[in-house]
Amino acid sequence: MGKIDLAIGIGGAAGQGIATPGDILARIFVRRGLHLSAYNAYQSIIRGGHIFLTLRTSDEPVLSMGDKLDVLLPLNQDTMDRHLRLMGAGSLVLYNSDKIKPGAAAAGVQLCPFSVKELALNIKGDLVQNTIALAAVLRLIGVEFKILEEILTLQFGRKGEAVIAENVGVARAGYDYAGAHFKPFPFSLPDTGKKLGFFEGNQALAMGGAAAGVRFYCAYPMSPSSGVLHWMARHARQLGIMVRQVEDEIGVINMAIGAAHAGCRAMCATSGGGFALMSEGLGSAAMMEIPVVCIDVQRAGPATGVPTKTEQGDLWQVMGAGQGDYPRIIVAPTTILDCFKIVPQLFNLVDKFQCPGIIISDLLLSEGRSSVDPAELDFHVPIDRGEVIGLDGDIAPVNGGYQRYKITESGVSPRALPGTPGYVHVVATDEHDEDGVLISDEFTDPHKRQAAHEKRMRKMEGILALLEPPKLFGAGQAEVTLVGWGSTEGVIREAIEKLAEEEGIIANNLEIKWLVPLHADAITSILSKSKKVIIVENNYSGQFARYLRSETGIVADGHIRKYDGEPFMPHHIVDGVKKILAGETEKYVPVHEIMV
Amino acid sequence: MGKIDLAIGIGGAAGQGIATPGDILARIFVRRGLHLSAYNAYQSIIRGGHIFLTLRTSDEPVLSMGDKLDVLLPLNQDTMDRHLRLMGAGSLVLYNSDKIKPGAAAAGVQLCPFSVKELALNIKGDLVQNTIALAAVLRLIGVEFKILEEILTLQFGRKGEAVIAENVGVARAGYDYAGAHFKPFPFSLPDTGKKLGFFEGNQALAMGGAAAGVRFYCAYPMSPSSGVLHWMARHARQLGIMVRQVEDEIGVINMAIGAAHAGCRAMCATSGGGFALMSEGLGSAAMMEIPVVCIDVQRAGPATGVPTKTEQGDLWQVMGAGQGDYPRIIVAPTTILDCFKIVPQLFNLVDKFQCPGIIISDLLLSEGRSSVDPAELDFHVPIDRGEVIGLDGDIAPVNGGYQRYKITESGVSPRALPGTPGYVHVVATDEHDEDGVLISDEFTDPHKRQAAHEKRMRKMEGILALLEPPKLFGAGQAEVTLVGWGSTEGVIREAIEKLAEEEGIIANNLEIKWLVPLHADAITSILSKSKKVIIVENNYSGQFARYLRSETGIVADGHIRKYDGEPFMPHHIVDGVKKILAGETEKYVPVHEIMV
Amino acid sequence: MNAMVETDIRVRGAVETRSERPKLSVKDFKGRVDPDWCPGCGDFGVLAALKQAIADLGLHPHEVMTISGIGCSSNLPGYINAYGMHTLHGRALAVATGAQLANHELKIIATGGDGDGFGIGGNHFLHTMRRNVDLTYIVMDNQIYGLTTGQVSPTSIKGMQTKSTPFGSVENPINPIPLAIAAGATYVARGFTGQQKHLVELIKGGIQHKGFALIDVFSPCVTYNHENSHEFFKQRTQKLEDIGHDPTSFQAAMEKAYMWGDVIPIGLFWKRSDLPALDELEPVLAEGGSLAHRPLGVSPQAAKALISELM
Amino acid sequence: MNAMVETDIRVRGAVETRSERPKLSVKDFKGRVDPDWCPGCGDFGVLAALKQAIADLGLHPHEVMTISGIGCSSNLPGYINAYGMHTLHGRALAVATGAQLANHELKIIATGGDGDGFGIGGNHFLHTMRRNVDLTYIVMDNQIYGLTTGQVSPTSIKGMQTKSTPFGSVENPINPIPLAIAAGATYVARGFTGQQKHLVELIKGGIQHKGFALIDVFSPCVTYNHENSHEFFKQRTQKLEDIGHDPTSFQAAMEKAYMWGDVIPIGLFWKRSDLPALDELEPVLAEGGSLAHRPLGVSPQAAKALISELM
Ligand SMILES: Cc1ncc(C[n+]2csc(CCOP(=O)(O)OP(=O)(O)O)c2C)c(N)n1
Ligand SMILES: Cc1ncc(C[n+]2csc(CCOP(=O)(O)OP(=O)(O)O)c2C)c(N)n1
Ligand code: SF4
Ligand code: SF4
Ligand SMILES: [Mg+2]
Ligand SMILES: [Mg+2]
Repeated sequence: MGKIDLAIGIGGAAGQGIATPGDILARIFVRRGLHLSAYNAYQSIIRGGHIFLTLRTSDEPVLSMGDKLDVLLPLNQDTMDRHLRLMGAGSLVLYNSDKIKPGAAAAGVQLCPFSVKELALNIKGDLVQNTIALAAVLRLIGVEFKILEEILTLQFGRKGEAVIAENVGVARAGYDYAGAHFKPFPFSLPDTGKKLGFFEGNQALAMGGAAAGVRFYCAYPMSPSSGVLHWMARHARQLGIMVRQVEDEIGVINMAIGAAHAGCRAMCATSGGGFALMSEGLGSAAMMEIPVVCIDVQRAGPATGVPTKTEQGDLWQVMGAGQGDYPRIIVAPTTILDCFKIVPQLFNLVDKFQCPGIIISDLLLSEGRSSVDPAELDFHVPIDRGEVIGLDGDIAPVNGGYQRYKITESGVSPRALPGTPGYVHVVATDEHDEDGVLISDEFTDPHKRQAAHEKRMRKMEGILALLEPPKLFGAGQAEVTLVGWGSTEGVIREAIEKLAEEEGIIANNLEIKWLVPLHADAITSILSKSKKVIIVENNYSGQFARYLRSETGIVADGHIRKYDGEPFMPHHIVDGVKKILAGETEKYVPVHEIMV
Repeated sequence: MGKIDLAIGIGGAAGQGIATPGDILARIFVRRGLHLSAYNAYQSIIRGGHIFLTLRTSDEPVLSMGDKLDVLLPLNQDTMDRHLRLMGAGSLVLYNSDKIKPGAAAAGVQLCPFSVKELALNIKGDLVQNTIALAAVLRLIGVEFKILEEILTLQFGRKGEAVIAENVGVARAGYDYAGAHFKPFPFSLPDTGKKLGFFEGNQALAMGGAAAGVRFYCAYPMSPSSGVLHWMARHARQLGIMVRQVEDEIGVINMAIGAAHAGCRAMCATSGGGFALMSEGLGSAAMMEIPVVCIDVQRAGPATGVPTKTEQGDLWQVMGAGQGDYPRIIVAPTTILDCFKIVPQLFNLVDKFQCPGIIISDLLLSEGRSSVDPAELDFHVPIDRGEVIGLDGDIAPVNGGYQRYKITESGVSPRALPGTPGYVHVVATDEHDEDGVLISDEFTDPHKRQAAHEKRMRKMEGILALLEPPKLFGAGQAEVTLVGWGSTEGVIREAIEKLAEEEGIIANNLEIKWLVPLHADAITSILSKSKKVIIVENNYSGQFARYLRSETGIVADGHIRKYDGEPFMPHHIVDGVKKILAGETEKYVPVHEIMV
Repeated sequence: MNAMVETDIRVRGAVETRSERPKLSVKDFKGRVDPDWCPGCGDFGVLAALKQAIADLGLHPHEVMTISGIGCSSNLPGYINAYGMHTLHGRALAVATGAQLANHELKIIATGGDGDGFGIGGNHFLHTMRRNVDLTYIVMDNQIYGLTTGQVSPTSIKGMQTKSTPFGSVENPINPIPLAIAAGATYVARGFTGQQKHLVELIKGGIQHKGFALIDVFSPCVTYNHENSHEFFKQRTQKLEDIGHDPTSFQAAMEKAYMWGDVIPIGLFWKRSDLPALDELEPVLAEGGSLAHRPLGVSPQAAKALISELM
Repeated sequence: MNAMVETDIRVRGAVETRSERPKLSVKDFKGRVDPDWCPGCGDFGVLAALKQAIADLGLHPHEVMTISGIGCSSNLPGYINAYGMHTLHGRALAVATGAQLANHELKIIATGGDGDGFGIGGNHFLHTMRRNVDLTYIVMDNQIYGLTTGQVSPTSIKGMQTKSTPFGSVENPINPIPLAIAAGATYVARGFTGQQKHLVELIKGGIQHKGFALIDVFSPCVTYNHENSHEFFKQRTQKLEDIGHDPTSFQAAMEKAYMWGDVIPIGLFWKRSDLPALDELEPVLAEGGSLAHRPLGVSPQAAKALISELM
């Protein structure tokens, strides 16, 4: 991490207004060019419970939510009780002493009580405590008051001068009180001069879809995937995207398939249970050879499970989705920025190979937030729609001779969009001949069936050839290689830094993004050179470890797994690596210390 | 095979009445105590196309449909054209020369034309050719005419004396004509004195359900699983089983879960596409800890695929069904009799461990027919409902203290049936505490979540301990071990006989029945002693081979795969083993010679 | 009225006589935890009315099972002292049908939201109604997807602005009342959480009705639906009794069902008693006693008959 | 009549004028293979009527797409020279909605069976109707599951003996006509394959109707349904025109829809033209031109705006 590494935790009940100070802080950080990672731990209720937002900022990219908090803003007693015990020396806790009492704090923790009654005597409502706390934090990290003033002015703009003045006044009181009574951090939050933005993974996926030219997006709401729907709905008109909320997920995938066949790039998103309902449809897209992209944002399962908690538990579901063998592409983005970049890449692939593509994300990635350099957000991506007849005006009609499913070496047959004169044909989920005529009816024909099945499956070779093989990150020579997939990249890489700095253990990382088809040879060749292999994943049964073994035969030396709904923190991995290298266990399951 | 090994093929168009002579022959065989295996190759239409029924009988158990036909009864020209070229020396072909012309036959094939016009001048309708052909066959395999006479008398009983006399007369004419003009087989079909029956796999599964005490059966029709529904519907009243056809497969699994929770043993069946729709429900049964049994009768996929053709292509779908990790049992019966026996065993397991159980069958097994010794059909099976409160009258009410999901070492918590006073509780698909209260709401709790998840998953160890490990079949010392799963047992074992007899190659067989949880150690210890391992399976991608590798690391030396919709014939495996042992290939995909 | 219910409820073993049964009160039906609904959520009113109805009918906790899907409203089974199943989103009616047929001696009450029941659950809704399964189905209809933080629902009015329709929905909503009548439900009512006593009576009527009873309840979501608020319905709902209505008249029922504007009728729109419930028609249940408690296995004679079919 | 359709069909690029367009005949719509239906199957009649209707309307093969699920009837797209999708069992309407919105210049005709549409497909049926998607939906209603060799269907009459109900069905059937009206369909008709000309007109009317058109067709299964045969309907069906009917009257439509006995009405039960179809309401389509043919990608200005939201 960089010179600055500041983590702020804000906790309270749902409805206490945690989002607003969180957003303001995030905005202030990225506008100074600081990097950001934010993760919100919440529950499946609208009011009450315990919400805990962690915001971490640094002058270097922030890889995870980290291991420690520098500032705790407990908005209720419950948050104080849960988190104070985890605060360490040098940290501070800001709280409304009218309502909240601290317990015993560790040595070196600065307790910073303020009284809302005193600082904002005449102001009603609970939200004022948030404004004061926010102002106080800014004071203690050396952010000038005028920045907050500007933000409040903007925020309360519509409510008139009096409200603005009142809020600015309260903020000023909090800011000054903190300056007078508490010890600030030994740094002032720098301004790099550069400006970053920030977004959550779902937003990144949706924006990636827009960049890819998605013209049809449909979904049935399901946490933690609904953010994609919400973004799409908000931008539908502006971008000319048809956005539909459908009756159920079966309708979703089939509607997307219909739109895709008609010629739109079509996308949809859901979470595990909805994905289960889509699985039949995905196979049908492969059989009809229609390109479509589906996102599964994993949450803790099985069944309804823990809807607001993260997990990487759907890998086998996604790999096994639907009956029979069929070509498909499965990709797990490894960062929030990757969520954006992967979508156009995947669309080019599914268009080229006329098969379904699945993006497997998770709550951590999809609802987590990260800073982003606007220069990285390239909307001018290459678009390759594959072999499509009917997208431009000049098509020689073939008048009946057209074979939609022509058997080719690549397995790909040029497709024609409905509406194109001269290319009339029928696509079918029944097994069919090159001309689309069913071979499941009347005279089934094992030879034709075999040829059709092989034609489709041949696509997998062509796809693999276009996928970037995974690369080893970090030291070439290391004591241990940490293997992960998807969202664990950041936390693993931070753990690697910690292992080196704190334990003197040199580790490197192989993060797998393209899951199906898998670059088995490249992985084998990399891992065969590793001294030890430890697989890190956010599920119970080691779904990736088993898959890796099935495709490569590689048996890891150790496993670090977590399935309590919360994401890994760097020290969970550090602890696991130490224990496994010391031979104490082959499987390490950390206990999440923070009760969120 | 035994001294007698006779295979008869009857082919024609749908609607030509192939079933009746097939049934009569089958009945005659098993009533003489001869064994039988029958497989019908058909299409997804009601009239027309090409149907080909193979009936094979022997004085020893019949393991597959075999490699050769001794008798061909083509009921139309198409059948003659497709199959004559495959008939070998010593075989005979019986056909109506009024309508059907033979092509070139191999040396030693006896062509036996008969003229329906001559033998049955005054009788209308096409079915008379079937009666004549049937009578002629019986004559040539040395079955006394009176047996056919009895059957026809019974069959036409309701239509009156005249019809009976007419049909018996025609049959007599065909019987005598064959005696006078054709060379009979050098044996007379023996009568062992014992009586066998015959049934198809779906019937066996249904009867197994009845034996297990299934009280609730529901389904949505889907080939090739509908036979279970039809048997259940026919016997519903007689056996006191509630049988329901539901609006869709999602309704099916959820209705079965409701019935199971209320206290019935509940079962349902479907094929791949329907199973896809059930996958979310299966996970919910595991989460609520409700025992339920679901049968997936595989057909050729993906998507609608080839609805009347066989495949083993759903293994990964079944293993990955539903989001997240959850306990489940997956079993693939290896014979039709096994279909019967497995069901009560599985019900005892799912009742004991309160989780879903999945039977993975396929069209070959489920619509194939086999002789059965009635002594094997034991309906008096042990029934173990596990720990259930509320099945008998004497329960001490606990008045609110009851914990449905009590954390135990085995992972099993005693369940109470709704209606039982004093044990009121709520089951939930959301993650929940021991008392059933949600922990996904209000205050999620990673420690409780972890404990609940581990409790459920612990069941897998208890289940494995109760499953019989797979055993090696055949020679202890062999050149090659053929590994299969489910329905391939018979054909692999017949191929082993052939390999020994014809090629002098000693092979043995490890057939896997219990798939999840898998006896990985037992399998590893067996296969580590094998000189060569070849995996035989009826799908494209080697779904089992990949699974076996994921659980044991075993990499087979060769693969024999087939995915053209038709089942393996013994010589396909023989050829594959030869080629693989000779080092010509690692993967052998036979071409199905018979165009059915 | 209670007498009727008493005889309906057969406690396994002996049928308890009325005098032996202690009559319970609403507080006996308090669940293990308090609801976590937002303060002011209409669902509190449905829960209260349901508990009241069950207590009024003299039912005991173990004789009742509530079955829900997923949604804010579907959390209800956790808040009432009765057997309960909190199943998958949209699947309550399918599960409930299985449970009802497996043990038709239980009183089964399906509960859930408009999204759960009319959105993803629409197909089960349709078919459960035509089968006339003996269930009481209470829909907490807030015309929004609450638990997923406010998206359009099949009953959201046209123009409604939600997270998934920020510029207003362009789809026509479902009207559950005529739909239920056309699909074959035999007891079709609409309640409002602002009319507690009336709602209690509708629910009691539904539980007592032998066959499928739909009670669609305006149960306002205070957090995500600001169009169709408590106030909105308070100003517009009028009882069918007051308007004047014959629930046995199809035509009258349809006419009233389409009223939506200054007057929105609540009450019992439609009831027919001439169609038997599915369990009454199912011959397997004619022998008496719930399936769930019949002994397992096949008698030796039956086994013999089954085997002889194969010979 | 044709003129109207001609203007509706925009061929991409230039709009061909009417005079340039050769008028096609039924034989131009012959598919690649002949149907494999059982001889005598009602579905032949539907196929013939559909081809006739399309030819009559002056449509060309590439301007039409038929979309079906799975079933005997759902094989139809294979037998007509037009674009076609033979999708999953029950999913035709969902796929058709996607295709229609993606390219609203196509004439999309969904076809299938009673099991496909009212059984497993029931939820899409319901919601496609309420959305008033501009589709023509022809159900070949044989009151049986044909392709799976004869099980009960949601429209099978009570008492019907099938492979899954060998002692007779105990469930009440769905009546698609009132159900469709209550669910919000804007063109609701019933045809009979024994009345070809009449059927052709109903289908033409459906195709010309802007919005969701249901045409439920008695299309007897000669193999598995011996109750509801061609003869059965021949004796009972009467045209609404002959009986006298106003399809704009809700009450009249409902009344006629429930007639079932010696007289079974066929014809147009219900039509309303005041509700716009979904594509007409969808602002994204207002710009004109089908979505499928709009250029991909985001303009630099739009990209800038999107990014600035993050800053
Ligand atoms: C298969 C599936 N899809 C989506 C969801 C997400 N989900 C949970 S509740 C809900 C809708 C809730 O709306 P409603 O049923 O009206 O209940 P309310 O919260 O308004 O009471 C949705 C879409 C889910 N749990 N499962
Ligand atoms: C998910 C799924 N379930 C079941 C089936 C099996 N299936 C195919 S067609 C059909 C029903 C056919 O009935 P209908 O739609 O009325 O068409 P018909 O054959 O009568 O024309 C069924 C159940 C399937 N293909 N997919
Ligand atoms: S979000 Fe709406 S429906 Fe859900 S609890 Fe709050 S008020 Fe009730
Ligand atoms: S089975 Fe029935 S519906 Fe199917 S083709 Fe034959 S007659 Fe037509
Ligand atoms: Mg709702
Ligand atoms: Mg049908």
